[in-house]
Amino acid sequence: MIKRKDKIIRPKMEVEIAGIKLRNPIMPASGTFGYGEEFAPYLDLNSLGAIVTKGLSLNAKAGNRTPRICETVSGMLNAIGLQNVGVDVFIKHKMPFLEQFDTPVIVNFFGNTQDEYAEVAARLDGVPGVAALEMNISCPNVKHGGIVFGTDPKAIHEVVSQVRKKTSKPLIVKLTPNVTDIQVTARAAEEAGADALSLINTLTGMAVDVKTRKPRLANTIGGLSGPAIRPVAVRLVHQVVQAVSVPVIGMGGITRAVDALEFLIVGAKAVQVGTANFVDPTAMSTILDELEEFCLTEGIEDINDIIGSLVV
Amino acid sequence: MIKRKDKIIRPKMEVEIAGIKLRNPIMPASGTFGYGEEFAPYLDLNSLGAIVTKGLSLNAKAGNRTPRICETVSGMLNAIGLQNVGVDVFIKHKMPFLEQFDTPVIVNFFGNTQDEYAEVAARLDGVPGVAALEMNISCPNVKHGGIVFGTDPKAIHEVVSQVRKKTSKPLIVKLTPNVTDIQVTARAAEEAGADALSLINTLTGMAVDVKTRKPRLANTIGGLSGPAIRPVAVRLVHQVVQAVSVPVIGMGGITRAVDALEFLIVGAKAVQVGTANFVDPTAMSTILDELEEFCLTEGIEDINDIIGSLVV
Amino acid sequence: MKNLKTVVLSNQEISPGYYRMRILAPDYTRLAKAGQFIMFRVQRSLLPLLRRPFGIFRTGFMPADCETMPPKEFIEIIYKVVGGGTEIMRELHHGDSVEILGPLGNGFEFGEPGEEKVLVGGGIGLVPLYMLAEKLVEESRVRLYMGGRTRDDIITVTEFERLGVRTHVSTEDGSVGDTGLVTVGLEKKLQEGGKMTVYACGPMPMIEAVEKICRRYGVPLQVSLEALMACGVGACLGCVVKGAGHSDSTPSYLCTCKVGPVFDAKKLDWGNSPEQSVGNCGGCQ
Amino acid sequence: MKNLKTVVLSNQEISPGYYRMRILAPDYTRLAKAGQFIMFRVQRSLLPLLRRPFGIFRTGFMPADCETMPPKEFIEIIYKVVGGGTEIMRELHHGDSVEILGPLGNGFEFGEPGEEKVLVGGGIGLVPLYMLAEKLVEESRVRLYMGGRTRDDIITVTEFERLGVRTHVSTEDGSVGDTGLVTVGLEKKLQEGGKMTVYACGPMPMIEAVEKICRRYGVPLQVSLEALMACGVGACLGCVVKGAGHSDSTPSYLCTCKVGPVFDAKKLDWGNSPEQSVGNCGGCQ
Ligand SMILES: Cc1cc2nc3c(=O)[nH]c(=O)nc-3n(C[C@H](O)[C@H](O)[C@H](O)COP(=O)(O)OP(=O)(O)OC[C@H]3O[C@@H](n4cnc5c(N)ncnc54)[C@H](O)[C@@H]3O)c2cc1C
Ligand SMILES: Cc1cc2nc3c(=O)[nH]c(=O)nc-3n(C[C@H](O)[C@H](O)[C@H](O)COP(=O)(O)OP(=O)(O)OC[C@H]3O[C@@H](n4cnc5c(N)ncnc54)[C@H](O)[C@@H]3O)c2cc1C
Ligand SMILES: Cc1cc2nc3c(=O)[nH]c(=O)nc-3n(C[C@H](O)[C@H](O)[C@H](O)COP(=O)(O)O)c2cc1C
Ligand SMILES: Cc1cc2nc3c(=O)[nH]c(=O)nc-3n(C[C@H](O)[C@H](O)[C@H](O)COP(=O)(O)O)c2cc1C
Ligand code: FES
Ligand code: FES
Repeated sequence: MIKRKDKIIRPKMEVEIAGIKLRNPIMPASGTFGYGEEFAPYLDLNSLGAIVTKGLSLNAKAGNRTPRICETVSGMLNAIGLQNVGVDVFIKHKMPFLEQFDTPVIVNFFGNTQDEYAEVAARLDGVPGVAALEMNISCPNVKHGGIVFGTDPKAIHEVVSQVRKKTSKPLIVKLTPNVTDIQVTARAAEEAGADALSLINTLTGMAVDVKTRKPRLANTIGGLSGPAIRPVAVRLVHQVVQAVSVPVIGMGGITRAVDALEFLIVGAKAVQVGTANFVDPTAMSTILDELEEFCLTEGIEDINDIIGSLVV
Repeated sequence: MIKRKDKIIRPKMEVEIAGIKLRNPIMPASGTFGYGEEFAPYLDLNSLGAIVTKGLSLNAKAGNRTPRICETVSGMLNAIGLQNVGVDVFIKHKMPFLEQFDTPVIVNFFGNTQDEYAEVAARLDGVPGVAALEMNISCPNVKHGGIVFGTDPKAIHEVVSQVRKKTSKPLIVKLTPNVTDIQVTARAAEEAGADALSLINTLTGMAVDVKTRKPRLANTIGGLSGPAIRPVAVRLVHQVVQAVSVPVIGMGGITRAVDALEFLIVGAKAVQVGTANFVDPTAMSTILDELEEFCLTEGIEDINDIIGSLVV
Repeated sequence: MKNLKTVVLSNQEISPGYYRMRILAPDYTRLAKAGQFIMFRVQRSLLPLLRRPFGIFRTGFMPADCETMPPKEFIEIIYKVVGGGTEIMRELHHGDSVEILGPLGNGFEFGEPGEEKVLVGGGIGLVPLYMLAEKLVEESRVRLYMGGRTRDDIITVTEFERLGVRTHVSTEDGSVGDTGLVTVGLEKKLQEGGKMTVYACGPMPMIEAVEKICRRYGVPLQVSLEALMACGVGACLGCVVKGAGHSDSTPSYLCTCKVGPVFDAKKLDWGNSPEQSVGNCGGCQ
Repeated sequence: MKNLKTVVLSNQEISPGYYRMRILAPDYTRLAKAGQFIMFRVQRSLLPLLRRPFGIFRTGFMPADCETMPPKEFIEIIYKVVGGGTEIMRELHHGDSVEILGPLGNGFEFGEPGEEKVLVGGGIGLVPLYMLAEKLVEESRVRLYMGGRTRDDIITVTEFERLGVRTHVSTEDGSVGDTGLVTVGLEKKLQEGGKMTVYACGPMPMIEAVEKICRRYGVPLQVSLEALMACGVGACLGCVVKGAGHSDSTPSYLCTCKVGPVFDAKKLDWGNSPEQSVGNCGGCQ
């Protein structure tokens, strides 16, 4: 127990994932934090556990037609279509900004084919300042023969193995929630060499404008994120933690420290904050304050004591 | 166009599902409307399209330990554990009440084994006043060798075929959303003889009390329902409508007529209202009023003109 | 039993964290029985989604705004701010729209006339006992043992006294009344003997202690329980408690909203510790 | 650019369905440029989840409540009630807490001093033009063509007149000003010739019509666009519009929140009908 009467001992917040030391378990979710610079006016990037950048492809990608977003009950749908500047422009023009900070940079990426995945990973491999790669196999917009990459354990095993060969950086594989049994896909990624897993990506969803009778997204179908999906995300993280031995990064609908704690308690080593950054660009700094406050009140000296502490 | 200056012509609301004529497309979702009698003080049961009763098993079932429910952001989790009076008590003590009304009664049921499914269906087959059976193959609480019945196309085909043999009543198969490809499970049910499909049952979810570090449900995992899940439900109904030729009943997070309309527009022939009945026992009557109002304002003479009218 | 779209008449903090809300409620003086509750819709929003259950503290009439009109019927609830829903409720003002479903559930049995009646309330658990006391004082001597953590948790006791109820207050920190648990006074009373019925509402540990004492002295007990509720009308089956004789092989679950919230203690299973997380009734927060 | 936790100073209906809200906003008189916007957090709830974007109508100072204090800086927004968020906003009162992120986006270019400036506003699209007019009248003659469906949609025109702006009003139903579309007057003006710059904000069909006319007469045009926005800071990429030269093979998407909301018309793609559903700016509801 921390003696509150004596001088206040600040709880230890450091966590380690696949060999990367994070000063705390809070980081943004890919695609909700741009390339970091968009949030610099609002947030001290040196206060975060890590920075996770928008998903990169081999070449620049224009993304989908609009409308691309739509609000839903306590959530939002998006079908951005993975618009990004491409891996080379990122390395040349976006990394220098990020290297100013003393915070690990996790670079999210994807490909339309296995070779493209491997090529992007290869190009990022040598880049100094890139702490880890997060491989998005789960975006509902990336189709492969009509099926999402990350729903098929065989496809996962192949593409992750191929990427694994191309990079010596820690490799985080980001899983899709839109599967019957996430333990199967999680194990496929682990066996193929993932150093860590992150989840969840968005749930596939759709909304209709009842006046025009058109889908609210030009793409008809999109990804649901935000507080609405949190119970599904917590359940999936719980299941994955039980199925694998690599560390797990949890996310889905986190807006407050209590939300982050649900994921840590079921066993996530760190969490990502997504949609909440849109609602409030200072969200992560509030979450960090609340998390410290929670540890102080509950007498928790080290955040690692919370991780996986679920009582069943 | 309806001439509003002349006398107001009330829009036609009748729909037909698997040979059953419904006076309108609004009915409760199983497990949220008890055996009907609980809502009689609040709602005219003769105003509904149909009445759908709590899931029945062969023998009475006590259900799970408590806590069984927990509120989430714009939704709720439940792990009731299918507590019910059993098929025989239902027939003897609950049907007489329901037969007073001029509204088709759809009886939801399940089994722990294939034989049990078949036996419950058989017992309901001869019962006058039962308009159709809704077969719940999707409850996350019903495990079969550790796996949910309704996630495996083969298991679906077998159990639906077996039930099909035991009943001459229209058979509605209720699908689980917790699958990688709902078109596959939908087709399995159709091929095995389902006259209609209904979806979605609840999404599997979980919540944690961060102070006690215990799951909020005694059962750890439960089913997420309510407005939060609607985008996922609309997407799944959209996909199923495209995959099968039998009629589809849509549900998931409906609280207002505009919500119901999303499902009808993507092609559901009728909809079920679940969690909203808890929030407001008069919810369905408000939805019916709003639906008529919508048709009048939009100049829709027949609700069937809305069904499947999605513009893509 | 109906869903009433109505308005708040007043909403005031009566003790730190405790609020008393008066709601316009036609027919409730006639319909509401002691021990019943309402499901309160905080606002026409989907967040919070579910209604919140609150015991009916009392019903009454107040003068209409204009003399030629009949007096207005109201109910009062008293609530403790414990979470999201009650946080929003505290902000409600005179004239704000709300919806209440009720009166719901089964109320108290009044026992034999003449015998002494002993009420035991813990914190906010006092709420359903007031209408009971109003009724019981007509034919019986009534005594109230009221407990709380601190003086802040001791609410509306003077109103019980005005009914002629003999009150005994105790707090855990001794800030008012006796120091200690409410059950100490109760046990002394029961030791004295005599025919009586006990009525208890409060945090689960208090109710369990009361039950043990009453069983020991063979005194009939009615308890008012809390449970997590989604519907309040017996449809969701979320609010069950274990009935007497419950076991894993012959389970018996009773709906708190329908069979309860008031139960004859003999009808419940006291063997195992209670499963249902019973909200935050009283000082147990 | 910062997230400001602040309070509402006033919030009044200025025409049926249109509200003007004054918000305490330190530094905004210095920071805010004509054409910029804020992201408004309706309430600290998760429903509605996303902030709502609103143009800054004007900034200013008002006397503090007490004489020894410096005057208070404020911004004003004018909004039309169109859905869930604005429905909640209309209920806000003096003193209520709100959060605003801003000032965001790029504002108007002021063009060459001396040449005539022609503003075209449709309904609520008038909002960002007021601060522009304040600036332009310093060095140029300014004319405003203001259109709406009915007289209810013609807002704050007298305030433009007080700045010395020559105003021309038209409504579709003729309830005030000329009958017909706002573009009729604009086209006449452009026919007269002379060096000028046009600035337009309003429903997309109006903006497209204005663009066609300006292109025909070779007059430079700046437009302020609306788009569905999640973040307002260039992170979500939800708010894009097609840039000039956009094609399926060489797509060009520009963020309305970062590159815009004000665009030089030449930088945009006018070939296809605009894809983005542009909310409910003005009479297009
Ligand atoms: C029959 C009955 C009568 C009640 N009478 C009163 C009363 O007179 N005065 C009073 O202050 N409280 C009463 N309660 C408890 C009251 O319902 C809860 O305190 C209230 O719902 C909390 O809402 P919240 O949104 O503020 O808290 P939440 O943020 O939802 O939760 C805070 C805590 O309250 C509990 N809680 C939440 N929802 C419920 C629910 N539906 N039922 C029970 N507990 C819940 C949770 O377990 C949690 O620990 C009664 C409960 C029942 C079942
Ligand atoms: C840069 C910019 C400046 C704006 N300035 C003003 C202004 O000064 N005054 C004014 O009244 N309105 C302005 N708008 C439009 C305003 O943001 C929307 O009317 C408002 O967000 C609607 O919120 P709601 O919750 O009431 O409606 P909702 O229920 O969310 O939706 C109603 C309609 O509003 C549109 N809408 C919803 N969210 C947004 C959004 N984030 N951005 C754009 N449209 C949306 C939807 O397409 C829908 O048709 C501006 C929009 C932008 C992008
Ligand atoms: C607008 C938007 C864009 C996103 N882009 C990406 C992306 O490029 N790569 C990726 O792996 N995930 C992407 N995601 C998914 C998020 O990283 C995250 O997994 C998801 O939103 C759930 O978290 P949340 O509920 O906190 O938002 C995106 C999400 C949103 C809302
Ligand atoms: C408390 C509760 C009990 C339920 N019981 C059943 C059931 O017995 N059988 C069944 O098929 N579905 C059951 N369901 C699922 C609902 O019928 C419905 O599919 C689901 O709640 C989604 O709809 P909603 O979001 O409108 O609630 C239950 C749902 C809830 C919330
Ligand atoms: S609260 Fe729903 S059954 Fe009691
Ligand atoms: S609103 Fe998010 S990028 Fe413009």
